[in-house]
Amino acid sequence: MWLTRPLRERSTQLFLGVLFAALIVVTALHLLMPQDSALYVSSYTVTLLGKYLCYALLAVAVDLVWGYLGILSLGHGAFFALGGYAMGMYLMRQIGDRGVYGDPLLPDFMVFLNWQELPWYWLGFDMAWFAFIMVLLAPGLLALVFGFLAFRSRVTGVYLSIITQALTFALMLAFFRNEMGFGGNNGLTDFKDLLGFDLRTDATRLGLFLATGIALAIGYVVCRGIVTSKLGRVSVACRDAEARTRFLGYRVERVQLFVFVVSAMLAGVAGALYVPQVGIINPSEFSPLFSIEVVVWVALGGRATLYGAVIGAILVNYGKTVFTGIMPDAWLFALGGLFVLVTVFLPKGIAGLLFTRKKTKDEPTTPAQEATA
Amino acid sequence: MSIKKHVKLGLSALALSISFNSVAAEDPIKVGILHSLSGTMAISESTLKDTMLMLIEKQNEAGGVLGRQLEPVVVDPASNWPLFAEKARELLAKEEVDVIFGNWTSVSRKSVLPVVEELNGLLFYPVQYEGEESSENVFYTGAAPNQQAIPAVDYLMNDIGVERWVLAGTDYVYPRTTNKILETYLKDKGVAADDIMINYTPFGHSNWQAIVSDIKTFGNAGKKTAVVSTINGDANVPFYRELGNQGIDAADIPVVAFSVGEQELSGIDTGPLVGHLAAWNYFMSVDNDANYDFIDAWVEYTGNEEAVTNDPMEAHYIGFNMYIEAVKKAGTADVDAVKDAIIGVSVPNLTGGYATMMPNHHITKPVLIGEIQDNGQFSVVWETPSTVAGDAWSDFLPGSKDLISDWRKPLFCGNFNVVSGTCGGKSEVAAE
Amino acid sequence: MSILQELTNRDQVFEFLTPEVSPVDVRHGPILYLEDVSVSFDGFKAINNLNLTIDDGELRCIIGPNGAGKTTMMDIITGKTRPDTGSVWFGSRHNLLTKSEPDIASLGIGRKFQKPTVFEALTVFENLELAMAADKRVFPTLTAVMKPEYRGRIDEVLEMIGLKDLRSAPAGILSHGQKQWLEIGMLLMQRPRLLLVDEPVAGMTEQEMERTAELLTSLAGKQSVVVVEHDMGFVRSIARQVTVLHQGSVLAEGTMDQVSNDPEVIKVYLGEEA
Amino acid sequence: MGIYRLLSHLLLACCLLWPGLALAQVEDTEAQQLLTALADSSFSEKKTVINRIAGSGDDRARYWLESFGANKLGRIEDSGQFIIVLSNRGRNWTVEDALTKENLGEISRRDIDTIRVNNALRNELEGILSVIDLKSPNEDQRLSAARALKGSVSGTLAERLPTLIDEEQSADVQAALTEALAIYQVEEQGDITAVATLSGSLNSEARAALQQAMRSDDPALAAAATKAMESIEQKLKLNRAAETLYFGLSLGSVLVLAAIGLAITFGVMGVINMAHGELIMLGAYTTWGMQQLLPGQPGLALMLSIPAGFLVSALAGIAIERTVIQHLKGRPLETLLATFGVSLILQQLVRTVISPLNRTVITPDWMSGSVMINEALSLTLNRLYVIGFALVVFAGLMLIMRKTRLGLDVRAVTQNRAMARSMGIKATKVDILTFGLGSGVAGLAGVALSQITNVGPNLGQSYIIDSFMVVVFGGVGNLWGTLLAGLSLGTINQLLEPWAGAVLAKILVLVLIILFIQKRPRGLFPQKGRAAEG
Repeated sequence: MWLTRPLRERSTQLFLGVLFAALIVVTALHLLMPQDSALYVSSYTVTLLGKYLCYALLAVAVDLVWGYLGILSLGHGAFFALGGYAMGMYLMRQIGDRGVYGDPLLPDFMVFLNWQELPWYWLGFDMAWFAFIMVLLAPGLLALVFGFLAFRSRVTGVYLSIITQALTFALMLAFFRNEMGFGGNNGLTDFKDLLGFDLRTDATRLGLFLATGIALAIGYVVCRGIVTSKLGRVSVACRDAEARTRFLGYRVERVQLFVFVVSAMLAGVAGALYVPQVGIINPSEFSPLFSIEVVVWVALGGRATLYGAVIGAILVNYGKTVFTGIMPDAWLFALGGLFVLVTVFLPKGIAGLLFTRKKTKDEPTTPAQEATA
Repeated sequence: MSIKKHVKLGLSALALSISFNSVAAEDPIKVGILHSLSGTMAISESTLKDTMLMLIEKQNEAGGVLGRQLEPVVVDPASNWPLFAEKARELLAKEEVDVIFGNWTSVSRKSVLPVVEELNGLLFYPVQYEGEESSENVFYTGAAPNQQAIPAVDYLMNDIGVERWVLAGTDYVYPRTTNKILETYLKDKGVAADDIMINYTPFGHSNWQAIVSDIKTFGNAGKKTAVVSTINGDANVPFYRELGNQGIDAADIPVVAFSVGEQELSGIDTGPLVGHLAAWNYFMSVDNDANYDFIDAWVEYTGNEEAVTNDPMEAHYIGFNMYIEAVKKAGTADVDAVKDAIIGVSVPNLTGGYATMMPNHHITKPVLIGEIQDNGQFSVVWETPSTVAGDAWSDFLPGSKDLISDWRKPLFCGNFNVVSGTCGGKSEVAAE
Repeated sequence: MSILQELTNRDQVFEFLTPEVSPVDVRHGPILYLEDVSVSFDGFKAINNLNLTIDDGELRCIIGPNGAGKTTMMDIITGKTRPDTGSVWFGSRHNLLTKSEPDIASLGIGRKFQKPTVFEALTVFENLELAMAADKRVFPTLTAVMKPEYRGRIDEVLEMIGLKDLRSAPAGILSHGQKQWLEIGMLLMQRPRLLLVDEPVAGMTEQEMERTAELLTSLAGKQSVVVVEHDMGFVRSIARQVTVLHQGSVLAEGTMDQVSNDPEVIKVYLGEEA
Repeated sequence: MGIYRLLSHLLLACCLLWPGLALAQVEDTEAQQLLTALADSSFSEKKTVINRIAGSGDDRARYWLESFGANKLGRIEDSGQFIIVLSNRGRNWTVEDALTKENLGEISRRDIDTIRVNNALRNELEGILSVIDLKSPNEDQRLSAARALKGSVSGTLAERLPTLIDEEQSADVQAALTEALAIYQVEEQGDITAVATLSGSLNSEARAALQQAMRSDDPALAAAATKAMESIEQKLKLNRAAETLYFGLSLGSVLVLAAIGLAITFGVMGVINMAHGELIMLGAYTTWGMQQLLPGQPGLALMLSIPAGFLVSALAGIAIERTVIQHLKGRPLETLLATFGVSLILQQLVRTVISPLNRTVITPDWMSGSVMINEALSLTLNRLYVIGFALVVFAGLMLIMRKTRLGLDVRAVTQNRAMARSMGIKATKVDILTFGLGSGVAGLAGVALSQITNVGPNLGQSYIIDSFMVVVFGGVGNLWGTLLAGLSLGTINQLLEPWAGAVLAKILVLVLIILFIQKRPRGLFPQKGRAAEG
């Protein structure tokens, strides 16, 4: 079975091993260590790590399409944010009449902009199962429609990148509008509880952190399963020689569509887990800048390796946390420099440095082929 | 000159209170500063960080408070809203600060709010905002709508005789709410619906041609027309440029802005704007010694002759002094003690009056209307006879007209519904 | 939304192989015929009512000076280019003009490009695996598993194209000639009824050429082969029927000798060759 | 209209007194009194004082009133000496004596009480000054004064206007005065004969007057007014349409300027230069810098910054090409990332080196304001210049591409890099020059934008996405495509805005582009040749 194949694979076993080890260690240190001990992991740190893991999952999703399909999506933030909003809407509905106005149905921002009744697209989000389905469906459908149009008319390479950017930009503008009924710039916030667990308790935080870890594990295995399957090789074929693949009888656009949709859904899940941990979702997650940044995490980690994406995401964001603390001005220089150096001098990323001999077959091929996009 | 007297009083009071303090050196009081130093908001917020650092420095020179020094803890939320929550948590949980001064945008405040409440911190929020909020842990030293928008409209209506209104704003919660309030208010005052034009634009909107020409047409209906602008930051420059070029000068259609202060003007060629209005609770040009001293101190601190002061800076000045007073009153920096002590504390503001912390955690402020001058300053043309108390819940919004906020025992509720006599929302959760 | 349909009809998924020989009806007549086909790229007529018939199992060489429209013809047959007028039939059942490249490929028309294109990031073995005749829809491909008999077939072909010991090397490192071979190998894996081979021996050594010749001739009979080639020597060595294209239409047709004696041909073509 | 009445009586008074006072030498004590009165009186009282000053016939009256209006008239707190503020920047102001005009040097702000003025008073002043101006020998001054009078004519002035009109030589001034009078008559006296004069007038005050008349209870008058209004509305419709078109074009021309540099670099080299926006920003900052170097001559500075901006951005662009892009030949997606990094760096550089705050770029007088086609339609000058500038730049580029050797090489490289190289064209050199050219043009765009929008670190970001949309929409590497795309997108946006609102309009345009790319993946004018091959 394609999903179990990766589990027999050394690299995947290694990755899962490290991941779960980390999860367990953090949990142990958080629960068992006394507050004042140096080894104690505060719930603040736990949430922080949880956030990193969300980013990591998003990065894996991006790597799946960029690394193996050659589609550089500058709009994955959109899928991430959609997943986030789906979760956010559920959390808003959970507040119920505990909002400041005590309105049983309407979220606060609707009350003071005196909306009369709940917009239709908010219906159903009071039910967890519905919300969680939407977490997958909303980004999935967007990816399906967008991808269907784009791939059918063979929009690829640079053009695709640019219109994915346009897509997320348009969505950002749209969600900024208060008429949209998603809270405009203030977004959705002040969440109370998730599935009955109070979001303010450390236990819930730990739970979310673990859930994210597991989600990352599953996401990784799914992606790995795809890329190690024959379909994965077909994707690489599409990436490197689209026309040839067609003449072999493969429907390139469908392969692209399938992988793109899967990736979008993973991004959605990442977003959904992100929101309850950071406690807010607002349109700035749609900003093209964010989406591009994600791509750089992948580039830094090493594209077409999946675990590289994870490494990149965690490294960059850790750097961000540290730098913005000690030298805020330097941060953008650092990030910008990273973009340049990685792309120019480190095309295979960190993973490329670590495991050069491994999985040569996944590496991007000669630039020439990508250029003809 | 009763104002002068007030100031003298206030200053002497301040001096007095500062002068005696026990010399026993304990560990310092940690003051968290939560302002973006990078990203889009850095423009506005970094100056507030410096203001705080200056105030703390001065306070320490004066011997700190209760014999304890103040220690600033600066973090950078980088104009990223989730990061605001994260950094707030860091300040409270890791750094264990006694108080936080910070935030500018509503969204950042909203994202910090749950954290501050959960970890029972203190937050002083220095920017004018949309109201509709009152938290046990937050002190709003900026203007609520009734301390800026409503008086400004009154001025236009009564002194300028405006009959036709354009409410133009950037599309986010502050303008939305303010305009909702103003709309209701104007209608209550008998303004016909078709004498009100409401327009929203995205952040950083730069192409104002069509909108300005609409305003022009709207203003040509034979009634005196004014624009009430809640347009945010960057969008203002092209907006005023377009006004100037399309020949709308303050004499025909005055624009009164709530988000354009000295700092914003420093980036605009003010020539064509002379005479347009802004409503604030403080202007750098206010002719008052306390203000001049503050300006001198600021210029000295920044080492920049051109450095300007603005309303949020005054808000921090007031907030900071209130905190100091409250700590003295409580005799400790313990959060709950300070929370109780600070209500009723009043300190001199920079416009020659006093600011008092009300039970709803908003403060009393004078409202000034200023006209833009060619030197990037405002000249005050009108001010409220007395200070106005901030109103957390607007009387002009259906959702909140019955709500009041009073953080004193026994009521101790941020949104008490006077009709149903219940305390809704948050505190109910707290009760659970 | 076709992907949704695939999501639904799971019953197809495990039925792995498509029939070895695609259902091409050749009971009455040729396997491929082009009729009055014309196509022009902004003004320039690349193909000018071209008529061409290939019989089942035939080995046909197509020669012609540059710009005669050889490659364009192949593009039309494989669905890459749509002609302005004319009709193209595969057998007497399939109207190729209504089909997409993948459809045409899965009908059993294999094509080798002028410039050898193989998947350089994949190993030789994987290249062949992808080419292998199979259910090539998304989900079957996702769940595909490598069975011994496929291994067998791939080895067969590896043998044939002499890349056995390079099976697990990335195709990127192959020499030009080897790539040509690999690509031909991929054609064989497809089990096509009709092979379109564009300049197979470009950049090959003498020996390689001979082996290619053998290979192609051996294929003829079981499958129909259309070879486009510049190298006259090579053409002579394999050709039974030769078609000369000139300015997008057939100039002459017949055995190599007939053609090479045709005054027209000599004028426009051999003239510059000799 | 009360204040006008009041004003009018005083005016009458002063006009009667005029000759006598003009002869009599006014004692400065009187001036002192007048100004003291002005300083100490409340806003409402100030009105009367102003008129007294105007009436005083003192030849300094105009000077005082003007500085008062400009908030420059002040008094030294302790000495009570009246002063005119010459420069009011910083904490110490340079002032001169209001009466003797002797320069008093710098005085601390603390010691100066400026005499407060407000819009109402400014209105008043305008009225008074324009009446004074009506007597000025300079025709233009009279004309502007007459125009200013529209809607602010007062009873007595109305009585004197007919004579003034007869005395007036210039037809324009006469016309303006007549209309001003008519407006007064309709507004105040409901004079039906005057309605005829106003019909067809596009002046807003005239419309206001008519609308008021339409509401009047005299049916005849109302009917006449309504009729007059209809004719006006017709004209207005046309003007509005023209205006919208103009807006569209000007927005379009901005887009073209921003995008055309990109069209070159993208088209020729297949390079996605995400730092393009920052190159625009550099151009804008160059303008600011120039104005800092040449204080007081914004116009000249602007002119000079056209070449300067081009150079700065071009050099920056070449630097980027040499240091980053050349290492990424043929990897467009990587260049996209790398150049994005560059853009971040450039932004932060500006923030740290110059300032995170926006910079003030002054619009020279000959570029501010607008040309009046008629009283309802006037084209804003700065945008008019930008449109012209955009077209000039476009024409220039066309020339370079069509007529110069560089252009030839560029087109060759665009079509087929390898072939071009084999024909002895130094592709690298062409790359450098092309990239320099493209970046330079971005710089020019920056210079233009500095006259329209913020000059700040985020300037570039706000244009980069739009620029890409334009290029992709127009078809990569095709200048005509870019021009057409830019203008049409601008126009579409402006057409949508009235009914969709600014935000929605932008969104709709983006969606439209996305869909369009589905239909025509290569844009309006697909490019032939290597660079376009998929």
